[in-house]
Amino acid sequence: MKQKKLLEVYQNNSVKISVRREWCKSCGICIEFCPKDVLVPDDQQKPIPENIDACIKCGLCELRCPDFAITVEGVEEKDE
Amino acid sequence: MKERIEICLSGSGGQGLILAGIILAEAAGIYDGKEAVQSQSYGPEARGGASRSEVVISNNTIDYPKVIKSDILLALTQTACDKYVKNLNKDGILVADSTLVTEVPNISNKIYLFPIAETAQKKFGTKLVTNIISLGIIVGLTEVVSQEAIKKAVCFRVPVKAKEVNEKALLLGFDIAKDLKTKK
Amino acid sequence: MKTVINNYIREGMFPNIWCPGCGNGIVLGAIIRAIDDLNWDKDKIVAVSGIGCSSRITGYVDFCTMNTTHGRALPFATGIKMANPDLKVIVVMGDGDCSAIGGNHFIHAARRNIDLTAIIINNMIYGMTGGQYSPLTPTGKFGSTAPYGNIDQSFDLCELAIAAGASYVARGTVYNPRQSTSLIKNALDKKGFSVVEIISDCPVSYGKMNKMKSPVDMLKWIKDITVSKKVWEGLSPDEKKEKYAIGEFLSKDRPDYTELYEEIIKKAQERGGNK
Amino acid sequence: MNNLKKKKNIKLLQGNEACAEGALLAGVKFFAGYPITPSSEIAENMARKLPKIGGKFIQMEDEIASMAAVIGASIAGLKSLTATSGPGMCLKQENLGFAIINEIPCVVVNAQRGGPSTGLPTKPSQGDMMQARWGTHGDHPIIALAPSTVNEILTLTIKAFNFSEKYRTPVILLLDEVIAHMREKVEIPAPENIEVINRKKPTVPPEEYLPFKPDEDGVPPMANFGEGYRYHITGLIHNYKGLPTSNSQEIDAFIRRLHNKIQKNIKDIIIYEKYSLDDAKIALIAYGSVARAAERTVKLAREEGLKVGLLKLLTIWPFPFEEVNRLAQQVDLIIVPEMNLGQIVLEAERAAQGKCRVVPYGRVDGELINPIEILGKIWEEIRK
Repeated sequence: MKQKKLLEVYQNNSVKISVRREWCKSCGICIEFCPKDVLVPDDQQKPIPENIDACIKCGLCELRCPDFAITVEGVEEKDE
Repeated sequence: MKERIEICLSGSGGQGLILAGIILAEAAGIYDGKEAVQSQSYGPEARGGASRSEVVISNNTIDYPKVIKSDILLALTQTACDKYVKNLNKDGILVADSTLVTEVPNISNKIYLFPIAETAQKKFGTKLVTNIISLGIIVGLTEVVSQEAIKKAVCFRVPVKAKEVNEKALLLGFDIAKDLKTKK
Repeated sequence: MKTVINNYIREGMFPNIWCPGCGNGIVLGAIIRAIDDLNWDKDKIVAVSGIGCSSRITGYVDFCTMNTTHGRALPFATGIKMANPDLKVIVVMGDGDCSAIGGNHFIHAARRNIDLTAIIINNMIYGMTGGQYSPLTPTGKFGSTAPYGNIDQSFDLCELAIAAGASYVARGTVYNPRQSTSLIKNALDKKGFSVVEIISDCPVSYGKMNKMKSPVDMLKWIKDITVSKKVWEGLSPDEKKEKYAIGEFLSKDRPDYTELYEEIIKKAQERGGNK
Repeated sequence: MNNLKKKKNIKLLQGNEACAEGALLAGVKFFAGYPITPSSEIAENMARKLPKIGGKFIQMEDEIASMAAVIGASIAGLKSLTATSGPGMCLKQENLGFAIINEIPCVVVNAQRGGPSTGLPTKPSQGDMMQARWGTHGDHPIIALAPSTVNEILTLTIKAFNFSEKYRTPVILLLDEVIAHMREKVEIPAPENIEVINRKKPTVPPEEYLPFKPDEDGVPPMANFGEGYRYHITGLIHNYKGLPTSNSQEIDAFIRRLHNKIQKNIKDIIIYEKYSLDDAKIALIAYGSVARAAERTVKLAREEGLKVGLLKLLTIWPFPFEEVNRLAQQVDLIIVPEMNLGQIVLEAERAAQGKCRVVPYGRVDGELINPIEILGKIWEEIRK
């Protein structure tokens, strides 16, 4: 398996999701509460946006991350 | 006059003895230009408990600030008189309220008795000036501070509204002292 | 990866010391986003905390920050605010910190209505010391010092703040970060004593002892026990016992203490003299 | 004799009033307190006078909060004062420690009354001398001053502020009920004749500022909150940046520096007065109101042909170890009268290093020790 970087960036045409792996503590909150099941855990229980195309850019993963370890760029403000 | 004079003003809380002490110390220290220290001993209650105000007046720096042996003792209650008369100097004087102190101690000192509180009530309609009349008597008898100085000190310390009555009370004290002296 | 957060934190201090999934970090994020929304000058912001996990927040933000003694953050903050009313003073406390050892300071800060914003991270437990029950631990729940269940009745901190005289009172949760951010923003913007209680999770102490081992379990539980103010009002007394209302409970205008003291200064100076 | 005109700067001041006056002269701008006998007059004076000069007074909900508010106000840039008595002093201890570890200038007055506990609210004591030194936990230095006249209360209050600002440390001013409540003639010095020291500010730009990095004198420059220097303050042991550290080297250096910044400057900090000590064979060591009794005892003893002198301590902590040691080499006997059953005498004994006999004379009945009884103690010791 490929060694992951401290900062992993995943991108498609409309969204860029960054995971700061050195700060992530694998709590699982972002994965569990993603409304579109975009994120899945890797072998260290850190998030990988496997279904990035499903991302609606709600930003909840970023807002709920206790460690400032995940960001979603290009997010529009929307109510929960 | 002695280099150091120790005065003990005693009675109960609420009789204005602490204020009297302050005025006396101010007269000596501020207006007569001597050294003066005023201190007090009081209980936790604001009114009614035993109260003692001490003033030490000296021409020189005052080391020990409290009364060791009083030269002048004012007693406005029997309890205070009984308690503090033991500490009166052999050649010291006792000024006591004759209606409040009924059992006059059997001592060889000069004793001056006068119904101070009663007179205050009769002449001014209030016992509040008992302390100032007492000061007048003490100063009239002993010249421990100048009459001019005590007048100024009284006027400085009492509230503006009460200035006149207190001044009168002080002068009355001077007169009482004159009478008491001639009677002796 | 550069977000608004990075403009306000001391990056060298990260990753933070909190356990995985701890709500403190979520609240920290909400506070920072609220401040950023208000566009405040960082040099004029002071953050004060007491003792406990939550109090570590002050170490992570790039303001003038102060991690004080247990329960005493509010009086320290009171001194700062009195000395320099131009400073924006934010006080972050934990539930034990604020409502037990600091309970007296809390009601008096509210009574004075001094212009401070108190943010209470309520994880219903003393986390740092190992899970002892706090005045905000619900009755019947377990703690390391409540091994047979907690018999204490817990405070409703928001009602307490309202009764004591605060100007702004609200409750949010870490499950609802967007709402919490906006409540904190309103509180910061309010003159007078403002209080925001954020219900948070402590999976390691509270969760473990109360059958919610993971942060995810805890956040689900928080979602279950909280209802909007409106829904809450329609609940029966028995139903209310199991739930927490969230939202804004009070927002009123009343002169703050530092303004009133300016009046004192005016009065004193008009009177003149040195007596 | 005077022309009976009242000089404006000569006043009959109560000890507590003089403390307030001294604080104002030193530049106090903030007071937080909680009512307690026999110190309340300091708060009352501050409540009246601070707003007149644009300063702030606040009556807090308790003593703990008062100490906290004072520290907060000092960090925000105001010279700050609190005043209390024994029970309140107990409550202030934890936050006093916070001020020490964060090197926050402030002045704490303890008008001592009888204890322990509620003790004797209206009566004097000197029972908190060791509390001043060791009351708050941990290994820390402290400066504590003890005036014995109303005039000294004024001057030492100014000193207390100056020391606190100069050395970035809380300073304790130890009064006792006698001098706190006593009224005495005081000549209030003109402001231009008073030395007022203000805390050292950083000279570097904010990005280079290390809030706890000391200058050569051991004292770090202090930026007030709100002045553009953003930094962290914590009760945890911290590094130069002010951030918590668990590095044992940093910890050791930090605690030693706290001690050293005081120890290095004891020549400046230690103040005492000598009375008739030149030829003395017996020395009294006294402080506070008791020093005045001792001063009189010296005169009485001299009249009786006894070579007695007095070392009056104005600085209690740090203790004038060297001065007492020198004195012990000169005299045969040191008597330490104090209104407790032996606190400063222990320190005197330690300083004497066995070079002369050191004996206590204590009184704990709520009355000031008088000169006659000290004289009696001298004779008792001579006849032994």
